[in-house]
Amino acid sequence: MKLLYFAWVKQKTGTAEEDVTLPPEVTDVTGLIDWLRRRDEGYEAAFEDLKVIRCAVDQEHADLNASIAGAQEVAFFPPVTGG
Amino acid sequence: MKLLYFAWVKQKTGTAEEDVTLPPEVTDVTGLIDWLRRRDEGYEAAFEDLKVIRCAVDQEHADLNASIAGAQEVAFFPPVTGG
Amino acid sequence: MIRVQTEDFDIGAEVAALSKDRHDIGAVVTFSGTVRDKTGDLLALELEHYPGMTEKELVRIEREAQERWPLEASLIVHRVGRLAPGENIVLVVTASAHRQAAFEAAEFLMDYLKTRAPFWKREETASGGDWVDARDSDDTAAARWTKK
Amino acid sequence: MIRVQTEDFDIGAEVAALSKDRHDIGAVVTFSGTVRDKTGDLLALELEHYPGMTEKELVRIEREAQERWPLEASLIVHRVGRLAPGENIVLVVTASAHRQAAFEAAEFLMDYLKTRAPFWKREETASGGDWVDARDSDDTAAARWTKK
Repeated sequence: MKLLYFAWVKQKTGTAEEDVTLPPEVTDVTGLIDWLRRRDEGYEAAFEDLKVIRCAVDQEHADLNASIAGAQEVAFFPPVTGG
Repeated sequence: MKLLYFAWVKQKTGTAEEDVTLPPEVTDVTGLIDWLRRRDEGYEAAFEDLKVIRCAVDQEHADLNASIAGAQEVAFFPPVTGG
Repeated sequence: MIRVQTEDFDIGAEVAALSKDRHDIGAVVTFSGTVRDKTGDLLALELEHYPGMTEKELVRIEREAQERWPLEASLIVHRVGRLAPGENIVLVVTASAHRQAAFEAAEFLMDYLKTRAPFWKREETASGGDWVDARDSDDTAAARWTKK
Repeated sequence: MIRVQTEDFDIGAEVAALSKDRHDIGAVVTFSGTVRDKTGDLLALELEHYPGMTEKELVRIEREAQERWPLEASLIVHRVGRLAPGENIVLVVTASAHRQAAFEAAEFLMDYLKTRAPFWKREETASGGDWVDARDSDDTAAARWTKK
Protein backbone atom coordinates (compact mmCIF):
# COMPACT_ATOMS: atom_id res chain seq x y z
CA MET A 1 0.00 0.00 0.00
CA LYS A 2 1.22 3.46 -0.88
CA LEU A 3 1.25 6.05 1.91
CA LEU A 4 1.50 9.79 1.30
CA TYR A 5 2.09 12.66 3.74
CA PHE A 6 1.57 16.37 3.14
CA ALA A 7 2.39 19.73 4.76
CA TRP A 8 3.55 19.50 8.40
CA VAL A 9 2.59 15.81 8.60
CA LYS A 10 5.23 15.22 5.93
CA GLN A 11 7.73 17.37 7.83
CA LYS A 12 7.16 15.42 11.04
CA THR A 13 7.27 11.93 9.51
CA GLY A 14 10.23 13.02 7.39
CA THR A 15 8.65 11.16 4.46
CA ALA A 16 6.62 12.31 1.45
CA GLU A 17 5.72 8.88 0.14
CA GLU A 18 6.42 5.25 0.98
CA ASP A 19 5.25 1.73 0.21
CA VAL A 20 4.32 -0.45 3.16
CA THR A 21 3.15 -4.00 3.67
CA LEU A 22 0.69 -4.06 6.54
CA PRO A 23 0.08 -6.91 8.97
CA PRO A 24 -3.36 -8.49 8.41
CA GLU A 25 -4.82 -7.04 11.64
CA VAL A 26 -4.50 -3.46 10.30
CA THR A 27 -7.81 -2.97 8.46
CA ASP A 28 -8.85 0.65 9.04
CA VAL A 29 -7.31 4.11 9.17
CA THR A 30 -7.14 4.17 12.97
CA GLY A 31 -5.34 0.83 12.97
CA LEU A 32 -2.92 2.15 10.36
CA ILE A 33 -2.21 5.25 12.44
CA ASP A 34 -1.54 3.11 15.54
CA TRP A 35 0.81 0.95 13.52
CA LEU A 36 2.65 4.00 12.12
CA ARG A 37 3.03 5.65 15.53
CA ARG A 38 4.90 2.63 16.79
CA ARG A 39 7.59 3.03 14.11
CA ASP A 40 9.53 6.02 15.44
CA GLU A 41 9.19 9.35 17.24
CA GLY A 42 8.68 11.30 13.98
CA TYR A 43 5.51 9.34 13.25
CA GLU A 44 4.57 9.51 16.91
CA ALA A 45 4.82 13.34 16.76
CA ALA A 46 2.94 13.57 13.44
CA PHE A 47 -0.05 11.64 14.78
CA GLU A 48 0.02 13.01 18.32
CA ASP A 49 -3.17 15.06 17.94
CA LEU A 50 -5.71 13.28 15.75
CA LYS A 51 -8.06 16.28 15.81
CA VAL A 52 -5.81 17.98 13.27
CA ILE A 53 -5.18 14.92 11.10
CA ARG A 54 -7.19 14.44 7.91
CA CYS A 55 -7.08 11.40 5.69
CA ALA A 56 -7.87 10.33 2.14
CA VAL A 57 -8.31 6.74 1.00
CA ASP A 58 -7.69 6.29 -2.74
CA GLN A 59 -7.83 10.08 -3.18
CA GLU A 60 -11.20 10.56 -1.49
CA HIS A 61 -11.73 12.21 1.89
CA ALA A 62 -12.28 9.50 4.53
CA ASP A 63 -13.04 9.38 8.24
CA LEU A 64 -10.40 8.04 10.59
CA ASN A 65 -12.56 4.96 11.16
CA ALA A 66 -12.84 4.22 7.42
CA SER A 67 -11.78 0.82 6.11
CA ILE A 68 -8.54 0.52 4.15
CA ALA A 69 -9.27 -2.99 2.89
CA GLY A 70 -8.24 -3.15 -0.76
CA ALA A 71 -7.04 0.46 -0.80
CA GLN A 72 -4.11 1.34 -3.09
CA GLU A 73 -3.24 4.69 -1.56
CA VAL A 74 -3.77 6.32 1.83
CA ALA A 75 -2.78 9.95 2.49
CA PHE A 76 -2.46 11.90 5.75
CA PHE A 77 -2.46 15.68 5.98
CA PRO A 78 -3.58 18.66 8.08
CA PRO A 79 -6.94 20.39 7.48
CA VAL A 80 -6.68 22.00 4.04
CA THR A 81 -5.87 25.71 3.67
CA GLY A 82 -6.11 26.43 -0.06
CA GLY A 83 -8.26 28.93 -1.89
CA MET B 1 -38.56 74.88 -13.22
CA LYS B 2 -36.90 72.31 -15.47
CA LEU B 3 -38.85 69.11 -16.16
CA LEU B 4 -37.26 65.94 -17.55
CA TYR B 5 -38.86 62.76 -18.88
CA PHE B 6 -37.19 59.42 -19.55
CA ALA B 7 -37.91 56.09 -21.28
CA TRP B 8 -41.58 55.51 -22.16
CA VAL B 9 -42.66 58.53 -20.10
CA LYS B 10 -40.65 60.64 -22.55
CA GLN B 11 -42.20 58.81 -25.51
CA LYS B 12 -45.72 59.44 -24.24
CA THR B 13 -45.24 63.11 -23.34
CA GLY B 14 -43.31 63.60 -26.58
CA THR B 15 -40.85 65.73 -24.64
CA ALA B 16 -37.39 65.03 -23.19
CA GLU B 17 -36.96 68.31 -21.34
CA GLU B 18 -38.86 71.56 -20.88
CA ASP B 19 -38.95 74.69 -18.75
CA VAL B 20 -42.24 75.50 -17.06
CA THR B 21 -43.55 78.27 -14.86
CA LEU B 22 -45.97 76.77 -12.36
CA PRO B 23 -48.99 78.44 -10.80
CA PRO B 24 -48.45 79.10 -7.07
CA GLU B 25 -50.94 76.41 -5.99
CA VAL B 26 -48.70 73.63 -7.43
CA THR B 27 -46.39 72.82 -4.52
CA ASP B 28 -45.80 69.08 -4.60
CA VAL B 29 -45.17 66.27 -7.12
CA THR B 30 -48.80 65.12 -7.14
CA GLY B 31 -49.95 68.67 -7.84
CA LEU B 32 -47.42 68.93 -10.65
CA ILE B 33 -48.65 65.67 -12.19
CA ASP B 34 -52.28 66.87 -12.05
CA TRP B 35 -51.27 70.12 -13.71
CA LEU B 36 -49.31 68.27 -16.45
CA ARG B 37 -52.15 65.82 -17.16
CA ARG B 38 -54.45 68.71 -17.98
CA ARG B 39 -52.12 69.92 -20.75
CA ASP B 40 -52.83 67.32 -23.46
CA GLU B 41 -53.55 63.66 -24.06
CA GLY B 42 -49.85 62.74 -24.32
CA TYR B 43 -49.27 63.86 -20.72
CA GLU B 44 -52.59 62.32 -19.71
CA ALA B 45 -51.42 58.96 -21.12
CA ALA B 46 -47.95 59.23 -19.57
CA PHE B 47 -49.36 59.75 -16.06
CA GLU B 48 -52.38 57.44 -16.38
CA ASP B 49 -51.01 54.79 -14.00
CA LEU B 50 -49.08 56.38 -11.14
CA LYS B 51 -48.00 52.97 -9.81
CA VAL B 52 -45.41 52.83 -12.59
CA ILE B 53 -44.26 56.44 -12.33
CA ARG B 54 -41.11 57.28 -10.42
CA CYS B 55 -39.85 60.76 -9.69
CA ALA B 56 -36.67 62.59 -8.77
CA VAL B 57 -36.53 66.10 -7.29
CA ASP B 58 -33.18 67.81 -7.90
CA GLN B 59 -31.71 64.46 -8.96
CA GLU B 60 -32.72 62.57 -5.82
CA HIS B 61 -35.40 59.88 -5.66
CA ALA B 62 -38.58 61.39 -4.22
CA ASP B 63 -42.06 60.17 -3.30
CA LEU B 64 -45.02 61.43 -5.31
CA ASN B 65 -46.14 63.45 -2.28
CA ALA B 66 -42.74 65.19 -1.96
CA SER B 67 -42.58 68.97 -1.99
CA ILE B 68 -41.22 70.74 -5.06
CA ALA B 69 -40.93 74.12 -3.37
CA GLY B 70 -37.64 75.68 -4.45
CA ALA B 71 -36.72 72.73 -6.68
CA GLN B 72 -34.68 73.43 -9.82
CA GLU B 73 -35.33 70.16 -11.62
CA VAL B 74 -38.02 67.48 -11.46
CA ALA B 75 -37.80 64.26 -13.47
CA PHE B 76 -40.38 61.57 -14.26
CA PHE B 77 -39.54 58.05 -15.39
CA PRO B 78 -40.59 54.39 -15.13
CA PRO B 79 -39.07 52.07 -12.48
CA VAL B 80 -35.39 51.72 -13.37
CA THR B 81 -34.10 48.68 -15.29
CA GLY B 82 -30.33 49.11 -15.45
CA GLY B 83 -27.61 46.77 -14.26
CA MET C 1 -14.85 54.77 -8.22
CA ILE C 2 -17.73 55.01 -10.67
CA ARG C 3 -17.89 55.48 -14.43
CA VAL C 4 -20.68 55.83 -17.01
CA GLN C 5 -19.43 55.22 -20.54
CA THR C 6 -20.33 54.06 -24.02
CA GLU C 7 -17.08 52.07 -24.48
CA ASP C 8 -16.60 48.47 -23.43
CA PHE C 9 -14.52 47.55 -20.35
CA ASP C 10 -11.94 44.84 -19.68
CA ILE C 11 -12.53 43.00 -16.41
CA GLY C 12 -8.91 41.88 -16.04
CA ALA C 13 -7.52 45.37 -16.67
CA GLU C 14 -9.97 46.93 -14.19
CA VAL C 15 -9.10 44.42 -11.45
CA ALA C 16 -5.37 44.86 -12.14
CA ALA C 17 -5.68 48.66 -11.89
CA LEU C 18 -7.60 48.36 -8.62
CA SER C 19 -5.14 46.00 -6.94
CA LYS C 20 -1.85 47.25 -8.42
CA ASP C 21 1.01 47.25 -5.90
CA ARG C 22 -1.34 46.36 -3.05
CA HIS C 23 -0.67 43.50 -0.64
CA ASP C 24 -3.62 44.07 1.69
CA ILE C 25 -6.50 42.88 -0.48
CA GLY C 26 -6.81 39.09 -0.41
CA ALA C 27 -10.22 38.82 -2.11
CA VAL C 28 -11.64 40.41 -5.26
CA VAL C 29 -15.16 39.77 -6.54
CA THR C 30 -16.38 40.97 -9.92
CA PHE C 31 -19.87 40.91 -11.35
CA SER C 32 -20.40 41.58 -15.03
CA GLY C 33 -23.78 41.76 -16.66
CA THR C 34 -24.07 41.09 -20.38
CA VAL C 35 -26.82 41.52 -22.98
CA ARG C 36 -28.80 38.29 -22.97
CA ASP C 37 -30.88 37.33 -25.98
CA LYS C 38 -33.76 35.47 -24.30
CA THR C 39 -35.90 34.94 -27.39
CA GLY C 40 -33.29 34.61 -30.13
CA ASP C 41 -34.46 37.69 -32.03
CA LEU C 42 -32.81 40.53 -30.16
CA LEU C 43 -31.09 43.02 -32.44
CA ALA C 44 -29.81 45.40 -29.79
CA LEU C 45 -30.30 46.69 -26.29
CA GLU C 46 -30.54 50.47 -25.96
CA LEU C 47 -29.54 51.91 -22.61
CA GLU C 48 -30.89 55.31 -21.67
CA HIS C 49 -29.94 57.12 -18.46
CA TYR C 50 -30.36 60.36 -16.54
CA PRO C 51 -27.03 62.21 -16.89
CA GLY C 52 -26.13 63.95 -13.66
CA MET C 53 -28.43 61.94 -11.43
CA THR C 54 -26.88 58.65 -12.59
CA GLU C 55 -23.42 59.62 -11.42
CA LYS C 56 -24.72 60.98 -8.11
CA GLU C 57 -26.74 57.85 -7.46
CA LEU C 58 -23.82 55.54 -8.26
CA VAL C 59 -21.55 57.50 -5.91
CA ARG C 60 -24.22 57.25 -3.20
CA ILE C 61 -24.60 53.49 -3.69
CA GLU C 62 -20.85 52.92 -3.64
CA ARG C 63 -20.45 55.04 -0.50
CA GLU C 64 -23.16 53.02 1.24
CA ALA C 65 -21.36 49.76 0.39
CA GLN C 66 -18.11 51.17 1.76
CA GLU C 67 -19.85 52.13 4.99
CA ARG C 68 -21.36 48.67 5.42
CA TRP C 69 -18.36 46.48 4.52
CA PRO C 70 -14.59 46.79 5.08
CA LEU C 71 -13.71 47.33 1.41
CA GLU C 72 -10.17 48.09 0.29
CA ALA C 73 -11.42 49.24 -3.13
CA SER C 74 -14.54 49.20 -5.29
CA LEU C 75 -15.59 50.09 -8.81
CA ILE C 76 -18.86 50.49 -10.71
CA VAL C 77 -18.80 50.85 -14.51
CA HIS C 78 -22.09 51.12 -16.42
CA ARG C 79 -22.37 51.40 -20.18
CA VAL C 80 -25.02 53.43 -22.01
CA GLY C 81 -26.11 53.57 -25.64
CA ARG C 82 -26.71 50.76 -28.11
CA LEU C 83 -25.34 47.32 -27.21
CA ALA C 84 -25.38 44.07 -29.21
CA PRO C 85 -26.29 40.64 -27.75
CA GLY C 86 -23.39 39.23 -25.71
CA GLU C 87 -21.88 42.67 -25.03
CA ASN C 88 -20.99 43.88 -21.55
CA ILE C 89 -23.47 46.19 -19.78
CA VAL C 90 -22.24 46.62 -16.24
CA LEU C 91 -19.23 45.81 -14.08
CA VAL C 92 -18.98 45.83 -10.32
CA VAL C 93 -15.70 45.09 -8.53
CA THR C 94 -15.20 44.80 -4.77
CA ALA C 95 -11.90 44.16 -3.02
CA SER C 96 -11.50 43.29 0.63
CA ALA C 97 -9.24 41.42 3.01
CA HIS C 98 -12.06 38.89 3.44
CA ARG C 99 -14.05 37.03 0.82
CA GLN C 100 -17.41 37.26 2.57
CA ALA C 101 -17.24 41.07 2.63
CA ALA C 102 -16.25 41.18 -1.05
CA PHE C 103 -19.10 38.84 -2.06
CA GLU C 104 -21.77 40.59 0.01
CA ALA C 105 -20.75 44.08 -1.08
CA ALA C 106 -20.82 43.06 -4.76
CA GLU C 107 -24.33 41.61 -4.36
CA PHE C 108 -25.45 44.73 -2.51
CA LEU C 109 -24.04 47.03 -5.22
CA MET C 110 -25.85 45.08 -7.94
CA ASP C 111 -29.14 44.95 -6.03
CA TYR C 112 -29.08 48.70 -5.35
CA LEU C 113 -27.91 49.54 -8.84
CA LYS C 114 -30.79 47.50 -10.30
CA THR C 115 -33.41 49.29 -8.21
CA ARG C 116 -32.01 52.81 -7.73
CA ALA C 117 -29.67 53.89 -10.52
CA PRO C 118 -31.60 55.75 -13.26
CA PHE C 119 -30.98 53.51 -16.29
CA TRP C 120 -33.66 52.15 -18.62
CA LYS C 121 -33.33 49.31 -21.10
CA ARG C 122 -35.13 49.08 -24.42
CA GLU C 123 -35.02 45.85 -26.39
CA GLU C 124 -34.99 46.19 -30.14
CA THR C 125 -36.21 43.28 -32.27
CA ALA C 126 -37.30 42.98 -35.90
CA SER C 127 -40.88 43.70 -34.79
CA GLY C 128 -40.02 46.94 -33.00
CA GLY C 129 -38.79 48.22 -29.66
CA ASP C 130 -39.98 47.46 -26.13
CA TRP C 131 -39.01 49.07 -22.86
CA VAL C 132 -37.95 46.37 -20.39
CA ASP C 133 -40.24 46.08 -17.37
CA ALA C 134 -38.79 46.35 -13.87
CA ARG C 135 -38.85 43.03 -12.02
CA ASP C 136 -40.33 42.45 -8.58
CA SER C 137 -37.50 40.03 -7.88
CA ASP C 138 -35.04 42.94 -8.05
CA ASP C 139 -37.04 44.85 -5.42
CA THR C 140 -37.12 41.74 -3.23
CA ALA C 141 -33.35 41.31 -3.62
CA ALA C 142 -32.71 44.94 -2.69
CA ALA C 143 -35.09 44.79 0.28
CA ARG C 144 -33.03 42.12 2.07
CA TRP C 145 -30.33 44.71 2.84
CA THR C 146 -32.72 46.88 4.85
CA LYS C 147 -34.26 44.06 6.88
CA LYS C 148 -31.18 43.60 9.03
CA MET D 1 -13.46 23.36 -16.21
CA ILE D 2 -10.68 23.08 -13.65
CA ARG D 3 -6.94 23.76 -13.81
CA VAL D 4 -4.03 23.47 -11.38
CA GLN D 5 -1.02 25.44 -12.54
CA THR D 6 2.09 27.32 -11.46
CA GLU D 7 1.53 30.19 -13.96
CA ASP D 8 -0.55 33.28 -13.28
CA PHE D 9 -4.00 33.73 -14.84
CA ASP D 10 -5.74 36.74 -16.43
CA ILE D 11 -9.29 37.23 -15.15
CA GLY D 12 -10.44 39.14 -18.24
CA ALA D 13 -9.05 36.56 -20.66
CA GLU D 14 -10.65 33.68 -18.70
CA VAL D 15 -14.07 35.37 -18.63
CA ALA D 16 -13.79 36.23 -22.34
CA ALA D 17 -12.93 32.62 -23.22
CA LEU D 18 -15.86 31.34 -21.15
CA SER D 19 -18.45 33.65 -22.69
CA LYS D 20 -17.14 33.91 -26.25
CA ASP D 21 -19.94 33.92 -28.88
CA ARG D 22 -22.58 33.21 -26.24
CA HIS D 23 -25.76 35.28 -25.90
CA ASP D 24 -27.41 33.22 -23.15
CA ILE D 25 -25.28 34.15 -20.16
CA GLY D 26 -26.36 37.47 -18.68
CA ALA D 27 -24.36 37.28 -15.44
CA VAL D 28 -20.73 36.41 -14.72
CA VAL D 29 -19.22 36.41 -11.23
CA THR D 30 -15.51 36.01 -10.59
CA PHE D 31 -13.70 35.54 -7.32
CA SER D 32 -9.95 35.90 -7.18
CA GLY D 33 -7.88 35.30 -4.09
CA THR D 34 -4.49 36.97 -3.78
CA VAL D 35 -1.55 36.61 -1.41
CA ARG D 36 -2.21 38.99 1.46
CA ASP D 37 0.65 40.22 3.58
CA LYS D 38 -1.04 40.59 6.96
CA THR D 39 2.03 41.43 9.04
CA GLY D 40 4.19 43.30 6.53
CA ASP D 41 7.02 40.76 6.64
CA LEU D 42 5.79 38.04 4.27
CA LEU D 43 8.45 36.96 1.78
CA ALA D 44 6.41 34.34 -0.06
CA LEU D 45 3.51 31.93 0.17
CA GLU D 46 4.30 28.34 -0.74
CA LEU D 47 1.36 26.28 -1.97
CA GLU D 48 1.61 22.51 -1.69
CA HIS D 49 -1.07 20.16 -3.02
CA TYR D 50 -1.90 16.48 -3.52
CA PRO D 51 -1.52 15.85 -7.27
CA GLY D 52 -4.23 13.53 -8.52
CA MET D 53 -6.60 14.02 -5.62
CA THR D 54 -6.62 17.81 -6.13
CA GLU D 55 -7.93 17.54 -9.69
CA LYS D 56 -10.54 14.92 -8.72
CA GLU D 57 -11.74 17.01 -5.80
CA LEU D 58 -12.02 20.18 -7.90
CA VAL D 59 -14.00 18.29 -10.57
CA ARG D 60 -16.29 16.96 -7.83
CA ILE D 61 -16.83 20.43 -6.32
CA GLU D 62 -17.54 21.97 -9.73
CA ARG D 63 -19.99 19.19 -10.62
CA GLU D 64 -21.85 19.73 -7.35
CA ALA D 65 -22.20 23.46 -8.09
CA GLN D 66 -23.54 22.66 -11.55
CA GLU D 67 -26.12 20.32 -10.05
CA ARG D 68 -27.28 22.92 -7.54
CA TRP D 69 -27.43 26.02 -9.76
CA PRO D 70 -28.37 26.63 -13.40
CA LEU D 71 -24.85 27.49 -14.58
CA GLU D 72 -24.04 28.13 -18.22
CA ALA D 73 -20.33 27.79 -17.53
CA SER D 74 -17.86 27.60 -14.66
CA LEU D 75 -14.12 27.58 -14.08
CA ILE D 76 -11.76 26.90 -11.18
CA VAL D 77 -8.06 27.75 -11.52
CA HIS D 78 -5.73 27.18 -8.56
CA ARG D 79 -2.05 27.99 -8.54
CA VAL D 80 0.64 25.97 -6.73
CA GLY D 81 4.26 26.65 -5.90
CA ARG D 82 5.90 29.80 -4.58
CA LEU D 83 3.90 33.05 -4.78
CA ALA D 84 4.90 36.61 -3.83
CA PRO D 85 2.66 39.04 -1.85
CA GLY D 86 -0.08 40.47 -4.08
CA GLU D 87 0.07 37.57 -6.56
CA ASN D 88 -3.03 35.65 -7.60
CA ILE D 89 -3.73 32.31 -5.88
CA VAL D 90 -7.14 31.16 -7.03
CA LEU D 91 -9.82 32.09 -9.55
CA VAL D 92 -13.43 30.97 -9.63
CA VAL D 93 -15.77 32.02 -12.44
CA THR D 94 -19.49 31.27 -12.67
CA ALA D 95 -21.78 32.23 -15.53
CA SER D 96 -25.56 32.02 -15.48
CA ALA D 97 -28.64 33.63 -16.95
CA HIS D 98 -29.38 35.02 -13.46
CA ARG D 99 -27.13 36.96 -11.14
CA GLN D 100 -28.28 35.28 -7.93
CA ALA D 101 -27.30 31.83 -9.26
CA ALA D 102 -23.90 33.13 -10.38
CA PHE D 103 -23.22 34.77 -7.00
CA GLU D 104 -24.33 31.80 -4.90
CA ALA D 105 -22.47 29.25 -7.00
CA ALA D 106 -19.24 31.28 -6.78
CA GLU D 107 -19.55 31.50 -2.99
CA PHE D 108 -20.29 27.78 -2.79
CA LEU D 109 -17.26 26.92 -4.95
CA MET D 110 -14.98 29.03 -2.76
CA ASP D 111 -16.39 27.63 0.50
CA TYR D 112 -15.98 24.04 -0.69
CA LEU D 113 -12.59 24.67 -2.21
CA LYS D 114 -11.39 26.18 1.08
CA THR D 115 -12.52 23.17 3.13
CA ARG D 116 -12.18 20.20 0.75
CA ALA D 117 -9.54 20.75 -1.95
CA PRO D 118 -6.16 19.36 -0.81
CA PHE D 119 -3.99 22.48 -0.83
CA TRP D 120 -1.80 23.68 2.03
CA LYS D 121 -0.29 27.13 2.48
CA ARG D 122 3.04 27.85 4.11
CA GLU D 123 4.01 31.44 4.91
CA GLU D 124 7.67 32.28 4.62
CA THR D 125 9.03 35.23 6.58
CA ALA D 126 12.55 36.32 7.54
CA SER D 127 12.17 34.33 10.77
CA GLY D 128 11.25 31.06 9.03
CA GLY D 129 8.27 29.23 7.62
CA ASP D 130 4.86 28.51 9.14
CA TRP D 131 2.07 26.30 7.88
CA VAL D 132 -1.15 28.30 7.80
CA ASP D 133 -3.81 27.00 10.20
CA ALA D 134 -7.25 26.09 8.89
CA ARG D 135 -9.93 28.53 10.05
CA ASP D 136 -13.15 27.59 11.82
CA SER D 137 -14.90 30.37 9.88
CA ASP D 138 -14.24 28.45 6.65
CA ASP D 139 -15.93 25.35 8.07
CA THR D 140 -18.87 27.49 9.20
CA ALA D 141 -19.13 29.04 5.74
CA ALA D 142 -19.10 25.64 4.05
CA ALA D 143 -21.65 24.19 6.49
CA ARG D 144 -24.36 26.66 5.43
CA TRP D 145 -24.72 24.82 2.10
CA THR D 146 -25.70 21.54 3.80
CA LYS D 147 -28.22 23.05 6.21
CA LYS D 148 -30.82 23.68 3.51
